[in-house]
Amino acid sequence: MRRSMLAFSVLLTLTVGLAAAPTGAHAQKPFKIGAIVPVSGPAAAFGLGVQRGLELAAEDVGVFTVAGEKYKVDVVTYDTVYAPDKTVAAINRAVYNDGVKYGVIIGAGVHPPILPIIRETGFLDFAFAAAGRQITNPENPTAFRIMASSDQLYQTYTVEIAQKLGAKRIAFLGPNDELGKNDAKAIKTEVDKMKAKGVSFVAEEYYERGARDFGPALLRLIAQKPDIIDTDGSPTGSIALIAKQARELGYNGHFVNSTAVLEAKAISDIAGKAGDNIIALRIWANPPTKLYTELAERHQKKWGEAAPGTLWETYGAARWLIDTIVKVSTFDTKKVADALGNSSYASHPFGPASWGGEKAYGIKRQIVIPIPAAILKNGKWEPFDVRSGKFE
Amino acid sequence: MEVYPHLLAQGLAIGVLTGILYVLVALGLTLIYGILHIVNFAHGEIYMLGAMGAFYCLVVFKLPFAATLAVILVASLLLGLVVERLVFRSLRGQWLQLVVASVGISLIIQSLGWIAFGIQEKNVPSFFTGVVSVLGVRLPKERLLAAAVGVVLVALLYVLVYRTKTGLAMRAIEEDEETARMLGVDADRVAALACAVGFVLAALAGAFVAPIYSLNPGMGLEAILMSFLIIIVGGLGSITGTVLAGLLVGVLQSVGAVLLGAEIAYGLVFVVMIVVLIVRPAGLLGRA
Amino acid sequence: MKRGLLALVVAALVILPPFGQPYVLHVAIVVLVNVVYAQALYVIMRMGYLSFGHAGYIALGGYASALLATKLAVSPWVGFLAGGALAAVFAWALGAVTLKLRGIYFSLSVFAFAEVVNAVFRAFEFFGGPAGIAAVPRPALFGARLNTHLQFYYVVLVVALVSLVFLYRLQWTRFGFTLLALRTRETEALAESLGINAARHKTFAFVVSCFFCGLMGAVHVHYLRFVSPFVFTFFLSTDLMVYVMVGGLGSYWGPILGTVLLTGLGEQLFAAGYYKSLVYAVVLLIVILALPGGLISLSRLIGRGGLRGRAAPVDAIAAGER
Amino acid sequence: MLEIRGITKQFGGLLALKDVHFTVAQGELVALVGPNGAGKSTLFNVIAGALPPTRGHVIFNGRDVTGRSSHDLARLGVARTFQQTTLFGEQTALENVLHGLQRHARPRLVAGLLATPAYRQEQRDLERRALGGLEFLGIASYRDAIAADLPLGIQKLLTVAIALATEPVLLLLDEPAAGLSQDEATRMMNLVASDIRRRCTVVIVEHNMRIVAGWCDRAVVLQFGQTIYDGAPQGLTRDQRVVDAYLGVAEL
Repeated sequence: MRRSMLAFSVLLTLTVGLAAAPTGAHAQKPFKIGAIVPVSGPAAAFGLGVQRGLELAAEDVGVFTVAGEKYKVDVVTYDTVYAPDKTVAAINRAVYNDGVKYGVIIGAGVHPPILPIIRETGFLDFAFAAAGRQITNPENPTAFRIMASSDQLYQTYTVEIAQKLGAKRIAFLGPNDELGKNDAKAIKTEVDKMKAKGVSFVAEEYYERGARDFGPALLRLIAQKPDIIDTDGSPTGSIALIAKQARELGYNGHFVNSTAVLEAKAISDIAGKAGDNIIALRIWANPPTKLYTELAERHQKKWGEAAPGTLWETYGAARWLIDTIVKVSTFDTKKVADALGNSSYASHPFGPASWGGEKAYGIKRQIVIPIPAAILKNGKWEPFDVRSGKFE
Repeated sequence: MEVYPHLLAQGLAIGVLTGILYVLVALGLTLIYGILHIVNFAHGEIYMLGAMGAFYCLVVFKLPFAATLAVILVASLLLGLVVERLVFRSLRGQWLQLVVASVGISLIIQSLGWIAFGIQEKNVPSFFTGVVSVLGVRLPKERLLAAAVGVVLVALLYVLVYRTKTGLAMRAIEEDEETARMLGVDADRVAALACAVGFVLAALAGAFVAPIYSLNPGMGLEAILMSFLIIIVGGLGSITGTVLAGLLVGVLQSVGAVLLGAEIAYGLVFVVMIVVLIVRPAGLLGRA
Repeated sequence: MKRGLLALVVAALVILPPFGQPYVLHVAIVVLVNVVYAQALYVIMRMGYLSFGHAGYIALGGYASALLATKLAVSPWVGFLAGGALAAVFAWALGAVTLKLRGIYFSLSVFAFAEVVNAVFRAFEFFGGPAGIAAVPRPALFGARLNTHLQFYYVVLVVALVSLVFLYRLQWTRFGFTLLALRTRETEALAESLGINAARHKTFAFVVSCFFCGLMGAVHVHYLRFVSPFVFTFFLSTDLMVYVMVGGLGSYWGPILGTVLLTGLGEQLFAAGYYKSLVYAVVLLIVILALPGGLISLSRLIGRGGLRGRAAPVDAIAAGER
Repeated sequence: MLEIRGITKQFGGLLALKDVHFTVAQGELVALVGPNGAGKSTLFNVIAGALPPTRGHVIFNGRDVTGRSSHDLARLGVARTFQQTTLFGEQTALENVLHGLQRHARPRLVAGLLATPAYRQEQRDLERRALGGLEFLGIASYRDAIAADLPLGIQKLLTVAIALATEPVLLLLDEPAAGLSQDEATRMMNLVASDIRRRCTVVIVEHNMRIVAGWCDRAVVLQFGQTIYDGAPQGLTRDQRVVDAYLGVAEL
């Protein structure tokens, strides 16, 4: 009989796996929103910001009724560790196992493998991911970008910053992945517009994501004597090291970080004074609305640390979504998506919000919210400019 | 893009400094492989623990520099003895199990690191800030300090391995453990010591490199991948080989970047690795 | 008796799925894919060789099929075999050089190969660069693209069963038996003195191992409908080693048991990110230190006796060369 | 049958073998004799193909096989045992001998994969022949024991059984009696001198004079890599150079 033990255990495991039971229900019916984000590993800060933004939105919404039924928001987190195959596993589990039809997904790099699943299942994806047309286009009607896209940021700010600083030579240093290659094209098109005014694109280098020594890449770059180095969406750790090592190599111009969410204190810890003159887009030096400050304080009280930069845009998008669902009184993602795309929302933490991108992407799925810029001076953000962020 | 001599000199200087850092990081790995014939996958994580130790001692507990070093030294020594006693010794001779066990240890330390670390990038304040400029070539002081420490540690290691009785015993059990045992060498004690010294080297490397590169629990993986690269090129178990390979990779990467751009230079390093493997499978100075 | 129960398991794998939800099918697909990877790796681990870079061969298979499908509109059915073939060709070319090395030198040389493969795919736009290749089509059968989980599950099941049966049969051939003679430098010299061409046997074993990795890598990519340099990473190589070691080297069933349990376990701990690898590692250490033969040795299934029902003894099989 | 013509082997500076000449006729039982480090095992490895010579030729059955790999030589009928009694330690005695039989069975991989009746029949034959090999050495009762667990005496017999399984024409035994008790050595040598000799020509490496004199037709003595005696074993004790080599030159 002992021979059967192994075959039996294999059979048992597979059967248990095959018939996993769905989860139980609460008093009100749960309206599940997924946070398909990295909550461990290097990009954990981004993921936790999204998770907590959804939780704060759930608290503020409380109970809401759709088609006569009472619902309460239930935030479900899936850790993708920022890896493509893990994200596919997460979306499969969310959509098919847990019945989740709405969610925030972080990362331009992890979107390609899951967009087919989003198209097939109609999953309403709030993409917290830069890049551009690859995600928001007519083939993916239920994919929205809830942060400024790369094209939007570069169109809004590249010319503006160059003029304000009187910069003539612009260089690019980005991560060696889809984000970096895509944003390099975006900045080059913008810089070309200023050719007449003598502004030129002088150098382009890429670094391995998570690299620590930027000496090799910076050497060539700094030899071109740039006035501005655009560091694309380099995360806090990377931009701090880039600034420090660039100053060590004698560069004292400005840095522009477009799509990333930067933490001032961490940068000044790592780079000290070398961190000054980093211009970060999408960072508010002064809170734009009362709601923005309130959320920051609630986060500090509840989790005991400063709020990661992804908190506010997630909160705003979630509140806007639930308002729309209540208005159209259905959970059908196609209907909600159409209604959402044509609606606007006044109480987004960044200010009045609407959707754009009809001309650029062929569909109104790109959030249009005021885009701030801040400049780092001795460890604190100072206001640099605020643009409306309009985007056709 | 024309390349003028100043830039090449700067590239070379950065390359040498970075190369010494690579040597400092890979040193512990080479020693443990050389003496115990174990490829310690957890080497990167001990390096990370050294950096985390430096952070918690200096920043959180505000210990003076000397005390921090002492804490890191003792902690890594003990950890080395414990790991050797509990894991490595019971698997002596079972090469396959040893390697996979060290993968297990590395996973445990790394995941505990991420769970305890929280989400904020942390950094160890460096003792030497600023830059020294020599003939127009700018050398960051903290890297010079780390390089100096690297040179000192390499020298100490040479003295230990080639000038002391324990070193002789270490080389004996490297050559042929049974014969060494028969000649009265307490192989277990020497193996434990070698493992402990390997751990100390990794932890010190972490402590001195942390100020330069900031730290997070994932830094161990980068360190182990680079160290693998270097011991493949330099030759397993050969300290001289590691020093040569570390400098070669450092210079190749930065001078290569000046001439060809960082991306291609990064690829170049791998091409060198493959060529060395085919021409001299045991690395420049290793023994197959 | 054993045949009967085996048939029962296979029958369950064939009949049950239509009743399972899509997510469960996803889990089953991931488990089956990893089982074949682990079983392919086992072919050389049984021979005393450890590879830190098998993910490189899996990536080769995946990219080959993805490129053929997206650039030349070659049907995935051909792509699967092309994936396996390409991995096998590289294994044959590289095997000739690296298999002369033993122990850690071989493992590191395969590691180096995997890193180069990854770097090349990332560097050149033709291979999709860092963004990778998206919109990799599913295979079509009788004109219909197999897009649902259930349909593709059966593709994975068929390929997996064919691979596992082949690898099982291979182990009981004289070739499979001879591989056991090449475990250490000394036994290899003895085998050579008995007329066994060790190099040819080892290279062929390596080619078989990489063929099935490439084949299943291609199937995996068509399931994900995407491949990038960040899918088949160094972590996959180490995970596979862990599955085989936890399962046990002593028997054909070891890697299957290790993979099913750990991948299944991994799915349950899903939202736990780094807690998952913590649990993996703790289970691994306990098994290696307390149960050298791996979980399979618990089942005492492998009896001793003639060549037929025989496998290598469970204990010191892995006392490989330094 | 076997001719060693001017074999020299150099390891870097060390001259292990210097211009060695001797021949072995069909059916002879020759002992290769010499103090430790005289180059006996090195010469064995050269003959068996494990080690290419620096200079000189190995002629086997009239064919120059210098530098051929050991598995080629095995196919030509040269079998050997190892000084360290190398065995497939993790497998049973029967399986050890089966490895020896590999040479005869065609791989027929496809048939193996399909486990065709003919293939299975061939396997059963191989197993029977392997069992026969064990019986020939009188160790059939150990067929299912793990090789590494066997006592040294039995292991020695097993190594001979493995080598014989390849049905060699020339059998090179590296110190078959080393480490054995008095009567075990006698039993081994009786076996070698009687049954095994009938099946193939045997060359053994031995430094125990009593064994050389007792069973061998001829002795070739090596010292510092050179042949200093080649003739009947009885003449060994009377040859001055051999005595000096063994007992060391008596200092005045």
